[in-house]
Amino acid sequence: MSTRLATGGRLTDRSDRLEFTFNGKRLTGFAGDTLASALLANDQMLVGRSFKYHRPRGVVASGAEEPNALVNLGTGDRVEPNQRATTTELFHGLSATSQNHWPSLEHDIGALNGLVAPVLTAGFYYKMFIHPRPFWKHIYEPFIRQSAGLGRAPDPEARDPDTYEHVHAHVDVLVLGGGVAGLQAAHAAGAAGAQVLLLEQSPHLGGRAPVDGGTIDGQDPEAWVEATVAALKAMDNVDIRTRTMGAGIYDHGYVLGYERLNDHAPWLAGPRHRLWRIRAGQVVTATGAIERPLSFAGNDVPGVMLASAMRDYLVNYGVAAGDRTVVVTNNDDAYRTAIILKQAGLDVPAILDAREYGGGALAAEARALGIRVEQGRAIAKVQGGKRVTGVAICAQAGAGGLLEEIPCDAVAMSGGWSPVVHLWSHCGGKLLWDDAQAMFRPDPDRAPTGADGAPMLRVAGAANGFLRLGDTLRDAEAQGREAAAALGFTPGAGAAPAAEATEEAPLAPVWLMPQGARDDLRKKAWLDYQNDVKVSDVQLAAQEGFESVEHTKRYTTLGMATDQGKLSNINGLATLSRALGEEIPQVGTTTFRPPYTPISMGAIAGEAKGKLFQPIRKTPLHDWHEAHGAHWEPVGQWRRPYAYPQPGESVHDAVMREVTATRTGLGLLDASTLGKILVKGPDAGRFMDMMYTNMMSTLKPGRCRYGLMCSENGFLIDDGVVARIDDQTFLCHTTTGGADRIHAHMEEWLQTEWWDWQVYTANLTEQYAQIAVVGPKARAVLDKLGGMDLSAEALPFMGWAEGTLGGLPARVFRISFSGELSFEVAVPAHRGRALWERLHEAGAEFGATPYGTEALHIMRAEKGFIMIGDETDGTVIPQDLGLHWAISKKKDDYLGKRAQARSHMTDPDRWQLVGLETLEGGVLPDGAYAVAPGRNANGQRNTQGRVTSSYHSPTLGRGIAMGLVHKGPERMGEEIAFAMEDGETMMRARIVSPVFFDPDGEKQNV
Amino acid sequence: MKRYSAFALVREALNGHKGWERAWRNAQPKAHYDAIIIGAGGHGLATAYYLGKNFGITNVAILEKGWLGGGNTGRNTTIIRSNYLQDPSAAIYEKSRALYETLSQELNYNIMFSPRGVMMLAQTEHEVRGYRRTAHANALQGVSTEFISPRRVKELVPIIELNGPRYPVLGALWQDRAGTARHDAVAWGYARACSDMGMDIIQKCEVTGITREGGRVTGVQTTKGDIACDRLGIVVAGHSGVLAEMAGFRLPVESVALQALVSEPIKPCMDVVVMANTVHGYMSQSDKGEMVIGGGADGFNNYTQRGSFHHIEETVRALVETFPMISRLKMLRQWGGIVDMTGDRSPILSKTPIEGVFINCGWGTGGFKAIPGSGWGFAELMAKGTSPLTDPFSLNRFGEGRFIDESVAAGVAH
Amino acid sequence: MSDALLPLGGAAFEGIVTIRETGPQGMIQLRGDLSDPGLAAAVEQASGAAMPAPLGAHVTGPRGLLWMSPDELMVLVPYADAARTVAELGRALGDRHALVADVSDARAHFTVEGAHLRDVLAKLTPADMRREALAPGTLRRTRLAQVAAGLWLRDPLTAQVFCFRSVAGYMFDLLSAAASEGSEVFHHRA
Amino acid sequence: MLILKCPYCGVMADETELSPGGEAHLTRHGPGSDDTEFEAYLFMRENPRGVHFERWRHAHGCGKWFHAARCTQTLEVFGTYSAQTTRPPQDLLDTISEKRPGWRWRDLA
Repeated sequence: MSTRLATGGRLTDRSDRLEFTFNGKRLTGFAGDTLASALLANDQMLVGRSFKYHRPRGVVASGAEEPNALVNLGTGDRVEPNQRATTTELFHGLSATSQNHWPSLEHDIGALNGLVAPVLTAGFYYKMFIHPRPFWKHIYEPFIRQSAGLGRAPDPEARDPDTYEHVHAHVDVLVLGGGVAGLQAAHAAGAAGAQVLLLEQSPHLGGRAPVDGGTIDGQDPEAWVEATVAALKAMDNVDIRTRTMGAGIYDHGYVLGYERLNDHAPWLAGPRHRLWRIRAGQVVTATGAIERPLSFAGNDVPGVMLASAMRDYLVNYGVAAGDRTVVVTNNDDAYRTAIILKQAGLDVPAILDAREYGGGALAAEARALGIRVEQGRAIAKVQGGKRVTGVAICAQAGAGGLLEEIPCDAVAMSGGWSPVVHLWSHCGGKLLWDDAQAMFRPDPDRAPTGADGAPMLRVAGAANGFLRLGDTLRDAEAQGREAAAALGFTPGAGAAPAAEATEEAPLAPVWLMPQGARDDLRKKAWLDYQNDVKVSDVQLAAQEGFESVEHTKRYTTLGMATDQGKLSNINGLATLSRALGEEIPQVGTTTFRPPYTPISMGAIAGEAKGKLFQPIRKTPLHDWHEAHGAHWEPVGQWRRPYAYPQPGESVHDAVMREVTATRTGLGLLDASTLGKILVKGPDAGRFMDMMYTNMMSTLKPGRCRYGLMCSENGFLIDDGVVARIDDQTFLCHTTTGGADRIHAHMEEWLQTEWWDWQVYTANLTEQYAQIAVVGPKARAVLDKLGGMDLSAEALPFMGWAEGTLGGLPARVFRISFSGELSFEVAVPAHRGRALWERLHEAGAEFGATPYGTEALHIMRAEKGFIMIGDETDGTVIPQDLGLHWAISKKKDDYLGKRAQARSHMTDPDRWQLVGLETLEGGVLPDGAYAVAPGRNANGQRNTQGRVTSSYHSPTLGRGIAMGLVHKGPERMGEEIAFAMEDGETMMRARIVSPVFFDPDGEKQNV
Repeated sequence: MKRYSAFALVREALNGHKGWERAWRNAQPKAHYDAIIIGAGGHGLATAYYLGKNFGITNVAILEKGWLGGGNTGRNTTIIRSNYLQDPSAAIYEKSRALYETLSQELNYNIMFSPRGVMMLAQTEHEVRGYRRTAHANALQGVSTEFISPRRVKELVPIIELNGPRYPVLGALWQDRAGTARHDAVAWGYARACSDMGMDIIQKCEVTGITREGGRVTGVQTTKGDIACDRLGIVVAGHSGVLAEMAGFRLPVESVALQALVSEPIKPCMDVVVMANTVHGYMSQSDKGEMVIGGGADGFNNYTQRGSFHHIEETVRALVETFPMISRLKMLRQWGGIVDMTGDRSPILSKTPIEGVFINCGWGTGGFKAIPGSGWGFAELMAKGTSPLTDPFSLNRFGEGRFIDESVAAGVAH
Repeated sequence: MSDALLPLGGAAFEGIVTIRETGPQGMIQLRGDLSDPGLAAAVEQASGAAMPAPLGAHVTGPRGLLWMSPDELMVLVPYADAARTVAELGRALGDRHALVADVSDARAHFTVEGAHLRDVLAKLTPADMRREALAPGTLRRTRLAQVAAGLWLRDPLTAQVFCFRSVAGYMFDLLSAAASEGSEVFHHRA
Repeated sequence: MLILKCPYCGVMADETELSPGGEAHLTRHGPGSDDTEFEAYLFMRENPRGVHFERWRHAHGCGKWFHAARCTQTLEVFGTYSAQTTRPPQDLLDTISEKRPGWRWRDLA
């Protein structure tokens, strides 16, 4: 059984006992434990179930590579699925549950899948569930979906109470990984004067060295780490962050860091996670290496563990995975585990070394301790179900013939080491195959390059294929210096510390154990523990022609689990290459994608949730609208009042009331969102003539003109009233959505096409509050405020004037989008609220009524005025809308003119704007299409027009609509049929003039 | 070809699965083919399949630079829907959706078409109007779709937040016969069927040149030698511009990176596909339990298959706001693909200035859902020189100003 | 009747730094040929500050000059003097090709004060917030989260931030969130 | 995540402070141009896998448009330059020739 030993545990504090629960069971651990070490200390070998066969799963690793020990962490709003127990720091009150089983972890019905495993081979689902067709949706898929997934989904109404944030950092040298290599590289770069940021994913610096032994500069590695960290912290130009993982490397030196601030102490104030967005001049990844499992039958039984992990649990946490541990290996490193176990007083019945030639000095040391060492031996099969009970031994050379059975309760395996090359690969770094060490390592000649085309990334230490302590430190020093040098810093005289580690005999690649394992053994030899991919599955994929490693991965789901194949990729690749009879480098490797380990969605979203999700733009009158019950409509990032329903009044009724009040008395509209762009310069007139389809250069100062803007592709993009301020100055009003877009559009043409023209523009939209004073009483109320002569003579229709209105500096435009007598008054933004309130006071006797966007839309529709976004949709040209009067014939050029000459644009068959009135007075559905006889070549009903705007007009007491109809203007009076959403029911409407109300404009010319 | 079935599986299980044949032959190029398709992605393989099935043209080679299905077919978010606004789009996407319904049986390969329904949220008045217009158009195009209420949205998607502080859900355009499929399986299924018809799928074979005589194509040069052909179909998505240059003509396309991501797998919590275009994000849950999320496209030309991270950020932000419960889920993997964008964001299926050369490209972000319909129409175009499905998507529309613009309706994203 | 001179009425937040809405600030947008000595003289006269080099911010109290782009300056004057200064500038520039506009009401202003200000701003902007990249006297136009903003340092412990008036509320909430208790980063040095 | 130097204000701008503007050095064809010219101007694009010339705007910054020469395969940036030119500066072209011998882009090489 796995237990906590009486002593030991360099990371745990035995004076600080922590309580936690697993599947409701109350357990205890120590401060410094991970959830995994604490579970093992409580003999919780079984921690989860695999994805496909629901096989019992135990802890196999001690770090980020763990594929098995995944738990649901937390409760209620804080439920987090698929959390790795091996990287979860224990805290008081932690609550975890295991995943993917029913009814319980010990007794899981899903395990029945194991019985039919022979059928459920790689890609079985592509070959069945085909007939009968309806079954996939109604029976097969629902069944498969039920068995899908690992972690529990949070409650649908769960609302994450924690906060998240981002931070940007710019550094010279970024070091990823805080093991001895990372520390040495950081020291080298720091000493050279570079600004250095070092990120370490775990809470501890020093990595494996303190566990693996040897000496650095004559001292114990742990002592050296302490001293080096102290030296780094003393450097003003070095910043070290623990619990922060290098998550991904992107182009141009952009690196994502994932900092977990209080996962280990949820009671702390402040954000839970912080996403670092780092721009680094040079990046050094010192991410170490990951030990590989060996592929033998039953290598997935709880109790079978990576040799290095078993060492970690013993040294770091004082936890033994078992009392009797058999060690199986193809290299010397695993002997360290055997030696440490033995020294801790635990039983090591045997070390099975697959190498005929056996091990080196470490093997001798093991023998000296009285451990039985067998060479050229392998595990034929592990005995036991939910935990190891023993191993059957065979010769590595054979097919698995039984030699002996050894009872044991744990197996420590080592298949050699794979450098962590993920980050190197994220941004295009290529790998080379190192035959001697049987590993992929970064190819320095094909490094990821930065903005300048030079390498931006280098790798140090074990991650670079240097597994021996001394080599690691020498490489790290060199990489750190080169990184600094690449940025123009001059490395000092410092040198790598001397390190001593026991000499090791070479490793022998072992991709299957035993070498010629029988069919029944290969079917039990796991490659991917979480997704249940076995040696036999990869061999089947090869047999069926899935020869690309990407094909095999996708066909078998190898390496697609939450660990992304950290343990299985190389073994799987080797298995595939042997099945194909090709060398590993020829078969290639898969590309690694960010992130290195999963990062929370919350962290990616950062601060942008709730009210900070997106900015809301507010006019100076926003608070007034809010206080007066505005029903809001988002328009771009603005909020505009749609209407102001009164208590007990429906939104629709409010809109009707607002229209009537405006047409009969006085309406007030907040028009502040309309764009106001100043265009000034000697060439302003010429420029305006290019921007607008109209002739603007002839506009007289003091006058206004309605103008249209088209894209170079001919389509109508914006409209509005232009006021000529003086000879050289125009003020362009744009639509609410248009202000920034149109200003950018103007600047683009000035900067990139007509840069020799003397024109400046300025976007003054937010400088002013603008209020539309509309209705028969508009002039009366403004006269009451006093200060300006706004009589028809002094300020005729389409004129503007500047002055003081009720003591406020104002610019008054006499323009109308409603057909009523109407003035738009602009005052400095901070005076807007004052003007608005004075208008309401003075207008009370005229029934002053604030109106919203919907009343605005209805009134403009009653007058047949088009609305950008309603009558236009990006495919409509002014000519479609009967706006020829606004398109200058005299000008030989304007943006869009050439485009409008193309065959399809001049086609007489284009749909054109008309008014539509239903025969019974009802309201046509917005967006409805008018049907035409017959069907097209694809069997679709032919159409001859569509509704672009449709409203009930309170003024006329019936439905009115505008639409685009085939040759519409030539078909006045004709009736056409519009299809309802069912495509069958029809609503007939008559084609009429789009101007439904006051066709002669008498109301606005008073 | 050995047929796939549950029975076959059991039979094979009993003899250790020794009997399974290769899904497709490992072919070497012949000297001449009636038709060559460049690009063994979904569109290319489907084109070859329907050339054989509908027009009896089976002396066909499909050339693939890398491994088949390794481009955008294997990198997308597998959404299948057909409720497009414009007639030509609705026609080809609905043809495609209909073919998907029976594709597993047709190919005897389970491509796992799952008509779970696709929902496009309307979160502004503008979107409501846009989707209502689409619903009206679809009714006349024979595309079944409907505009549904917020209540119905919540019934279908319990994890959604209807009253987000920024954009409340005002309704949605809902197509219940839309859904998803297993992307790799689509390529593998067509490949297996093509190979079975005697067509040659030649992987790791890069086209390096296109030979012409008097304005007519005569063959291609490849890393596996020269191959002659009468007709040539270029179906290479993001790399269309490069191939077009070899053939000697230009295209109105630009290649950009498009990204996607998946979460770690969790137990089923969302059975439909939801697209939220106002906030730029869409999400579904795969049969494996991963939340599959589509990100945005870069605004600059890019062939790296790596996009810019801020698109991932924008998308995740939008989805955490729309589905707050995903906040504590984790992003497992992100990746990018190269898509080619045209001037009107609609595809090009067309003859080219070079006689005998046909181009199928410009699917932008919407290619996967179109695979069967695109293959069907493009095969007809290559065989007969015209097809009602593809004719509106010809190259000359840009010169004439006859665009097929889907961004017209609110549903911009594919 | 209310006359809201400041969009947020002078809101303030105390966290790991202090956020305070400031102003009103007279702001005059000037576009023209910055290399023209006559123009330089005019703006120096109007602002009492020397013509800044690119990315320069020459500000003392309410007066100063911000270099906004190769052909644009922001002239800072006391709010009450803005209208008069616009007129004076207009006269001084004579018939030069230039654009002068009073934009004093178009923006909102905030100070971010405290030792953590670089870290707090770095949470929101991709711009380099290191001492050597943003010293007092330098203006950086960038974005803070999702909106455009300009920022410069009055002194090592005081940053001045401005953005458009309509997003004043968003900016204040944003800065406050970035300054929330327990969110110290300890990366940038003051 | 690109980072480009704005040639106008000198700032090293993050991609999120910039807005992309598509292919550079297009010649505007207005009224009088023939259909092919006009179509090419509006729609035909180089879209090379390699050296490319493109437009950017320092949107969250000084607001100026500028040009960049960039490799679409490695994202290497050869240089940025003024928007007020119809042709990249010669020294930039020389730099590119050094780094990418035999490159071509429209009539440039």
